[in-house]
This record gives sequence, C-alpha cells and structure tokens, in this order.
Amino acid sequence: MNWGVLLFPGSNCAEDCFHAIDQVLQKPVKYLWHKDTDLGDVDAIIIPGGFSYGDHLRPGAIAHFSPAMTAVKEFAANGGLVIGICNGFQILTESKMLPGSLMQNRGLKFLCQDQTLKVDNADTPFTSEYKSGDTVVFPIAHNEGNYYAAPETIAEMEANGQILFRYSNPAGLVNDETNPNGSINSIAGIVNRKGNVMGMMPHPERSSDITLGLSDGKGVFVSMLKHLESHQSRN
Amino acid sequence: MSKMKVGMEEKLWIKAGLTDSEYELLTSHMGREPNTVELALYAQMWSEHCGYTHTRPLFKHFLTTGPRIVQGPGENAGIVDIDDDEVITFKLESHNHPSAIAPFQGAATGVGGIIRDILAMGAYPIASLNSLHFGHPGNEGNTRWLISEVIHGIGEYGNCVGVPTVGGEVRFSNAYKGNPLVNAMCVGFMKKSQIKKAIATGVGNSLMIVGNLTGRDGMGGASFASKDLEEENDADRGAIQVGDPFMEKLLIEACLEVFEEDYVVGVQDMGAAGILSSSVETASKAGNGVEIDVALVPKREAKMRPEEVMISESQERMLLIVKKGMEDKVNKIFHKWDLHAVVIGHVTDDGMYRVLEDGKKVGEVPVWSLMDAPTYLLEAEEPAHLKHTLSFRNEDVAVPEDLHAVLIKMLGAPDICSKEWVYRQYDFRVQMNTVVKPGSDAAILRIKGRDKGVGITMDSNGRYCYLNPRRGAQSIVAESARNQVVSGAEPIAITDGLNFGNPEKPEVYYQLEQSILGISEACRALDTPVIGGNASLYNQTPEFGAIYPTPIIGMTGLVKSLKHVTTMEFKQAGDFIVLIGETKAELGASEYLDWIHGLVMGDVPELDLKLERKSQDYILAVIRKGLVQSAHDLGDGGLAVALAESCIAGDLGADISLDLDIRSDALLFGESQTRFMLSATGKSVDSLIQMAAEKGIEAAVIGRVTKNKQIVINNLGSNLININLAECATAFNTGFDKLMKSDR
Amino acid sequence: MLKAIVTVMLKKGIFDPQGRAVQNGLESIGFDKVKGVRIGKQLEMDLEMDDRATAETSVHEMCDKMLANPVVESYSFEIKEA
Amino acid sequence: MLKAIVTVMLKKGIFDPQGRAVQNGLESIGFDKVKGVRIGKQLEMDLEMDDRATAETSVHEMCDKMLANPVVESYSFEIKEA
Ligand SMILES: Nc1ncnc2c1ncn2[C@@H]1O[C@H](COP(=O)(O)OP(=O)(O)O)[C@@H](O)[C@H]1O
Ligand SMILES: [Mg+2]
Repeated sequence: MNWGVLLFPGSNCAEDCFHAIDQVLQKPVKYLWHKDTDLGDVDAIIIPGGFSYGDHLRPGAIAHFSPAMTAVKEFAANGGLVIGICNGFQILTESKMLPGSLMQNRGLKFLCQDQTLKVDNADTPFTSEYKSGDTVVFPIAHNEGNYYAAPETIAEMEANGQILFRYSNPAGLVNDETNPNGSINSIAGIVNRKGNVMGMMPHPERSSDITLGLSDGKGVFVSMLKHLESHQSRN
Repeated sequence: MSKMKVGMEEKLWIKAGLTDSEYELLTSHMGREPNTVELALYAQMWSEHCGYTHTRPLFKHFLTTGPRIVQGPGENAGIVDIDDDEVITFKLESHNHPSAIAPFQGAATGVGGIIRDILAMGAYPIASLNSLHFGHPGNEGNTRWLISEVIHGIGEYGNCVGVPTVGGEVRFSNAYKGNPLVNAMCVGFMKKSQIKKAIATGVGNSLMIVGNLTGRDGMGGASFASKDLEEENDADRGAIQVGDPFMEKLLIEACLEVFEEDYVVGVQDMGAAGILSSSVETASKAGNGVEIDVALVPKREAKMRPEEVMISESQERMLLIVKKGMEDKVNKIFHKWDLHAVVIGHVTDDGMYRVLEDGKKVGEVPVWSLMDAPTYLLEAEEPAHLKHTLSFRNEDVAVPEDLHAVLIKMLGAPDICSKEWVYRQYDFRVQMNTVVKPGSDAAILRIKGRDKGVGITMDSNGRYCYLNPRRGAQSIVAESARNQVVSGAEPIAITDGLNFGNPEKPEVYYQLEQSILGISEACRALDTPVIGGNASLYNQTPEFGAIYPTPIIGMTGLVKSLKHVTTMEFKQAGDFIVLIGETKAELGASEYLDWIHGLVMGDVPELDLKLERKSQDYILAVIRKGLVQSAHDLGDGGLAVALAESCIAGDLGADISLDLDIRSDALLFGESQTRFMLSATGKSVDSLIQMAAEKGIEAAVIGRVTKNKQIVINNLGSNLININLAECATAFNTGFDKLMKSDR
Repeated sequence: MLKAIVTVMLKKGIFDPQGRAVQNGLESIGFDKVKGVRIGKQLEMDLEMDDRATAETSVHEMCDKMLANPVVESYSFEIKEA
Repeated sequence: MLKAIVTVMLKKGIFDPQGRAVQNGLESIGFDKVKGVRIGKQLEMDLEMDDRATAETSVHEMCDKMLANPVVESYSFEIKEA
C-alpha cells in the first residue's frame, strides 16, 4: 500500500501528511513532485495543505496547472483514492476534480482553531472508520474555507451523500453559529460523485498524533487504508 | 531634488547620518576623502542598527557562556544544546519603525527577516513568536487599524511560510501611541553537525546571492531605523519593503537542500543594509577581503546606483559563500525550486571591501574599518519622574468597595484578557510539533522522534522598567523563567530585544544601562546566558515622547520528557490549590494600579534572585516528580487573576481561604514576585508541601478546585470574592474583542 | 506593445463579505450614502503584442483558464495602447 | 444615483510579489508575452448622490481615509451614472 504526498512550491503541510502516514499509520509513503508527469507506483494520493504558489490570485489557481495534476486526474479517473486537505481541497476544486469553490472566510480573517465536525456520511472510503452522526475534532487553519457551489450542485451533492463532514458544535448541532467560515450548509468536506476524490478544509493529519492531544483524524487515513486493502484483496 | 543641490554645499556626511568626528575618523581610516559610494558604505555600517554604536559597550555585562551554550552572540543567532547532538537556535528582532509606517508590511517583513537569521544558521525554523506593544485604541480607528494590520501581517507571513506562530505577547500603554513596538522571534532546530557560520573563508570562493531580485525597497532602512520617527517624510516612505513569504518558503527549502551538501562555507541573511552588511560581516570574520560587482546582482529595477544595490533591503535574499567550482551545483538546486543563485563576487586576500560596476572599481575601503564603528559611552542621568513615582505609598489609593467588579475589570484589561482574537489568526499547529498552544504560560514544541521538547516564551513589562529599570528588567527575566518552569521546561538561555528611546538623552541612556545591568544580574542568577539580541533605539516621536524602556526577553527551555509538560488549567474538582511564595502588601507598578486607578506609580515589587532560583528549581523538581496537576505563575493582576485564569481554562471553580494580614486589593491584585499556583491531588499535596519546607520555600494549601462553577476567595474569615465563573470567562474572553470594536 | 486591464469580480448574487465590511467601515466614519460595495481584483499587464484582436483572444483565454474562477467570478477587460 | 469604480494599486516601484507569481503562472501555461503584471483592487459602489462634483469629493475623501493606504498604494476612480 503506497501513499504519495504531492509537493508543490509553497506546500507546507506535506511533511505533516507524510508524518501521519509514515509515523502514525506506519505505512510506506513518498513525496511526489509537482513537475513529475509519472507518479510511479502509488495507491493513494494526498494533496497537502499550505500556500501553493503563495496562494496568489486564488488558492490553488496556479498549482492546478502543474504537470503532476494531469497525472493525478488520470489516477483518479482510474479509481485511485485522492484526498485534498485545506489547500489541497482548493486545488481540487480549481482543477474541477471536485465541484464548487472556496471563498474567503466570511469573517475575513484567517482562522486557526480546533474545530468540531459532524460526520455526515460514514459510508465512503474516507469515512468508514466513523459512524454517521459522530462528532470529531480536527484543527482548521485557513483564510479561504468558505465553501460555495451553485444551488443545483449543492442539491445534487446532498442527494448523493457527497457531503462527508460539516462544521458543528460538540453536541453535533449544525447551524449558523457553529459555522466558522460561512460555508454553504456548513460543508467542511466533500467527495466526488464517484466516491474516490475527497476534499476537506479541516486537517485530519493534525489530529492523528496523540502526542499533540488530538487523534480523531487518524480515522480518515485508516478508512482509506482499509478500503485499499479490501480493494486489493478482491483483485 | 532641489534639496540635493543645497546638500552639495552642505556636508554630505551629515545628510548621510554621520557626525563630523565620524567623518574625520573614516577619512583617516581611508587615508583620503570617500566618494559617494564609500560614504554610503560607512553611513550604513556605522549606524546604530548595524554598528550598535550606543549599545555595544554595554554588552560586556552579559553572561554569554554556559554548559549548554554552543554559540553566543556574534553570529546570526545563538545556539544551545538540547542533548542527543541536537541544538536549537533562536533570536529576536525589532521592526518597529517599518511597522509604524506600513503596519502590515512592516510586521510581515519583520517575521520574514528573523526567520532568515535562523535559516542562516543552517537550521529549520520551527516556531515564531512576537511581542507587540501598542497605544490604547480608545476611540481611535487609527490605532485599531494599526493593531489589526500588524497582526494580519504577522499571521499572513508566518502562515504562508509554514512556520507556526506559537506565542508572544500583546501589551498596551499610551507610551507606545506614536511608536508601536513589533518584535519577532524565531526558533530553529538542527543537528549539531548542521551548524553554519556567517564567514567568508577561502580566497577565490564565490559570493552568491539567492532569492529575490534586488530593488529599491528599504533604501537606507538601517540608518532610517536609527532616527526618531518624525513626521512622515516622503523619502522615508520610499523605504517600504514588501514581504513575499512564498519566496521565503522556497528559499528555506532550497537553502536547506544546498546545506546538505558540502558546497557552502558560509551563509548570511540579508537584513539591514542588505548585500553590504552581509558581505562585510562574513569577510571580516574570516579576515579576508571581498569584491562585489553590482552589475551582476539580479535587479528588479533598471538604473540602480551602485550604493543603492549595496544597501537595498529587498526581502527574501541570502548570501552564500560557495566553494570555488561548486557554483553550478548550487545553482542547480535553486533552479529546482524555481530560484536563481548568482555569483556576484568573490573572496579576496587583500582585506579590502571592493565594489565594482561592470568590472570598473567604484569604491574600495578596508573591511575592518567598516566593522569598526565608533562606540559611544553616553551620559546617564536618573530620570526625573522616578522621584515622583517612587513616592507612591499604598495608602495613596483606597481599597475599592466592589472587589467583584474590580476582578471583572481586571480580567478584561487589554494586558490580561485572552489573546485568542490574535492567535486565532496564526497557524500555530503547522509542522505538527505544538504540544502546548498559545494561551498558556509557555509554548511547548516537541522534538519529533524523541521524548523531549522545548519551551519558548517572550516577555516584557515596559511599565516596570519605566518605574525601576534595573529591577524591572530583572523581573522580566525572572518571569520568563517562571513561565518556563511552570510549563515543565528548564530555562536554558535568552535573546534580548532592547527597545528604547533616544539614547543621546541621558535619561534614556540611564534606562538602557540599568536595564542591561538588570538583565545581566537575573541571567546570572538563573543561569540563562544571553546568546543574542537586538537593539532598537530612537523609539520616540515629537508628539508622544519616548516609549517606556522596553527590554523584551525571548527565552527557551528544555523539557526533558514530554511527561513533564504542564499547563495552567485546573484539571479536576477536589484537587488542592497550593500557593508558593510570599504575598506582600505591594501595589506599586501593578497592572491593578494602572488599569483600575489610572496610576503608573510606585516601585517594582521586591525581587530576591537567590530565592527566585531556589523556587524555580523547586517547581521544576515537583513537576518532574509528577506531583503537580497544574502550574501557573502569578504575574500581571496577581493572585486573583492567576486563580481566575486557571479556573477559566479548566472550566472549574475554586474555593480559597487565606489568612494574610494584608489590605485586600494588594492581596488579590498585588504583584509580589516569585509566586506560583499549583494544583495537586490529595495523594501528592503533602509531598509538595514537605519538599517546599525542606528547601525553605513558603508553600501553603489555600483551597480546593471545585466543580460548582464559582470562584470564592475568603481572607481571615471574611469573603472577598464570590463570583460566577461564566462571568469571569466572558470578561476574559471578550476583552480583546471589545478593544477592537469601535464604540460608534 | 499593448496593455490589458482585467477586472475580476465576484458574480452578482454571491455575498461579498469584504465589500460589506468596507461599506460598514465607510459608514462608521460618516460615509452613509455608500451602498452595495463590492470588491474585486484588477490586474494590469503589458502584452508584447501589437495586434488587438490577438491580444483580446489571448486575454480571454487567460481569464478563462486562470485569472477568474467561473464558479464564483466574472471578468471583463480592456486593451489599451501601452 | 451614481456609481463609483475605484481602483487601488500598489505604487509604482513597490514590489508586487502577487503580480510576479501570476506572471510566472501565466508563463508556465504558455502565455509568455505577458509582462509586468501588477494586481490591485477594484471597488464598485453605489452612491446615493446625484451631484457628480459632490460624489467626486466624497470618493476622494473615502480613498484618502480608508480605501487606500497612501504609504504603499495609489488610487484612481471614475464616477458613472448607475
Ligand atoms: N541586545 C543584544 N544583546 C546581545 N547580543 C546582541 C544584542 N543586540 C545584538 N546582539 C548580537 O549582535 C550580533 C549582531 O546583531 P544584528 O546586527 O542584529 O544581527 P543580524 O545582522 O543577524 O540581524 C548578533 O549576534 C546579535 O545576537
Ligand atoms: Mg542576521
């Protein structure tokens, strides 16, 4: 089970994602370079957070043209698991691998805090370790996390169970007050129609190493791992 | 430009910021009159900012060595040993003047600049902190704008470059109204074998410039920072530097990749006076000369004059001294990161600093002479205000009727209230090492792969130093160390930021000298040598006068096992609350006098450095023994505020009974030094008290943690405080918000 | 040499919190006749091209590909002599 | 009702890292004739005013007081019929 963490100029959570796989999950992981056209032998790809290309213009706007992203699209088209975290999510929406867009937080400020999320759909390769309705704590740290998509798109995603996480309070309540950034329907994480490309603003990797006091996020990577393992054993 | 013509008749060196006697000295060094380029070199290198002309003679007081000190002052940053052949390096730097003029960019470039100092040591930057001082915003949109821009600038730079901003302080006083203080600190980590030096050895080796293009930004910033902040002047405005954290991130990655190979003999960041000071310093250390051709420097603007290229303060640039023949290899690595690495000159054996333009010599002076800035021992005179302020007696103010209201007001005071408004804008978790996040006494970072960590703090107290510079400065060092020990860290060393007014005024020089003496004394007592620092003088405006004397202490400590990490919040109902140290009737210099009575008066509380050391050793010992559930030092706002903070953070109440014959405001809010508040389970509390007795330290069980959310304080059988936790929490948590909201 | 001035704005109907904040700020200092503030980006660029038609096609393409995100933004531009 | 369109740009000579990053980005996808990219803000606002001269004075004042930071930015604007 090989994991790849895609490195762009300005990615600054690549090492954190690497750490989550290498040290916490203890699985083989390597870096993928944005200029590469061939990603080699990987089973899952993490597009990490950070400020690719300085977040200039719009977060993800420049990064998604990288040669490696063409390869990532191909990998996803063949059913590979891709997760974009924070800036990675922004890159995935910019590259149209996920619907919608991430706008500036409605409070107009960068927001770093430990955030409670409610798991909305636990029946996906990214969330199977949770139960729907669970609340988990993942840190958020972003300036552009305000998810927007056209109403038709949102309706469709809701109907398809494509919303995986919503911002909530510790009791699992989801409303405007528990919404830190103004995202439509408090959306914190989504998956594509096919179910193999996921994007989320909160950082599961930062919530994986218990030394730092948080570990709910490990479930995302374990879910992916189990999916890959069962997938492999079926083949 | 008509000014320039007049200037031709005037003395050019005066315009450049040099005195007549300095000019005389430099002509004697050179054996002739300098040309414009040469004059510019001296003007920059002999400014306070680069040459430490007023502060250098005072540095001799500092203790700079110790068993853990690998590198003291003299390099880009000091280095301390944290065992296992691992070291951390840290330094702080001020960016006051730039931040006053363009707060967002000024603060941002301050963060970027200090990160490059750390990078130049060969280290990976693992944490940033900042110490901010502002005037009270009151109803003023301007100050609010300034505050929010500075914080935004710090956040944006740190967040983008991927270095967590894990701590610092924000303090308010109208002494900073015209002249805010923005000091940034950075900490780096590396293996001992990775240490780099700022040295230009090896005749024939190449000087390579890496990173950003050179433009006219920050023209003359070094001498600019050494001037009073007078009414805005358009020439100074041209001095705004713009930060590019994205470039800095690439620079970090590329430099560290280059450092892994054996290509580089020396590294220096480009800060004040850019190419000039970085190359002079490296050459001087090696006893060599250098030759630089300004035509080779990649520029953003056409037609820059040679001296402009030499002193430009364009950000995100570094100077590498590269072994002859390795230039292409270095460039290849930079190229991978879409950066350039360009040879702009080389190391020579003649000890001269030679500037060429397209191969033609445009300036040449001895390297040593540029480094030999004259120093000044100035006249010191005790500030006149001390007579008045020291005359304060506790009886001058009445004990307030409503102590409940006072506590609420104290918890919402700008200096005391929660700074979450600020650090919510900082990514304090990136890099995944943050064990204790902002909001506690010290930030704690783990060292990956090891059971150990480092504690980092930044502290100051301008009011204390204004009222008693020597003891005030001692107290700040002591407080920093208290913040370390209560967090489970053993204090190792400090870096100091000397923010003062114009030292040519005898009263300011007195404050400077006394503060340095105070720092030195406390550092010796606590075994925390000074391994680096920064001076920012001339912090005054015609309208508001000089700032409070504000030495800022950045301290690091070693957490020997992560099991020792301790935080301030109460952990469980039923635990015993123990007060360590003696509470005296001391109101002088307190936050309480200032915020409640509007008085900046009195003397700084007594401080016995021997007792301080003993008490801190005790705290660390009981924490390491696992006897302690929570630990907090008593600082601004004294006992009542510290208690409330531990309750709010733990969402638990407390029931306290004291028997001290002290007026109740001094009891609750006085700032007697060397005090700590611990909580411990019933199993440990006896050992805690017994160990204190053995060491001769005052310790008393003063109450219990309770689950009913009420803070109760009784003294001598009568009730002083009985207050709902939620009310305290609201005051504490909304204080900053209120400050930042206009009353309109 | 031509010059392109590109304006990228949030689409009508999408809430612009920054515009709102600026409007409130203006109002708080007495400019209460200002309404509906919206904030976007303006990009100025030099084009090493001489033919306007080519320049227009090229700028259109840049906007579609990179400068604007059609999910939330609309753009317009102007080509001038440099 | 009038409409003001205000453009705020970094002053000439002040480094614009964003502009440079976008220029590099454009170049990397083949737009190599684009140079000197600079990025600023555009503000659109409705003015409940009818007199152009008053509007102009008012917008000038807004820019000086809030919309632009004269240390690093310059501004220009246009008043139109809404
Ligand atoms: N207040 C101070 N106390 C101790 N050392 C200082 C102080 N100020 C400056 N230094 C030391 O002097 C040297 C030069 O300082 P500075 O010019 O600020 O360095 P840089 O050029 O890297 O910014 C550094 O080693 C610094 O640590
Ligand atoms: Mg340095």
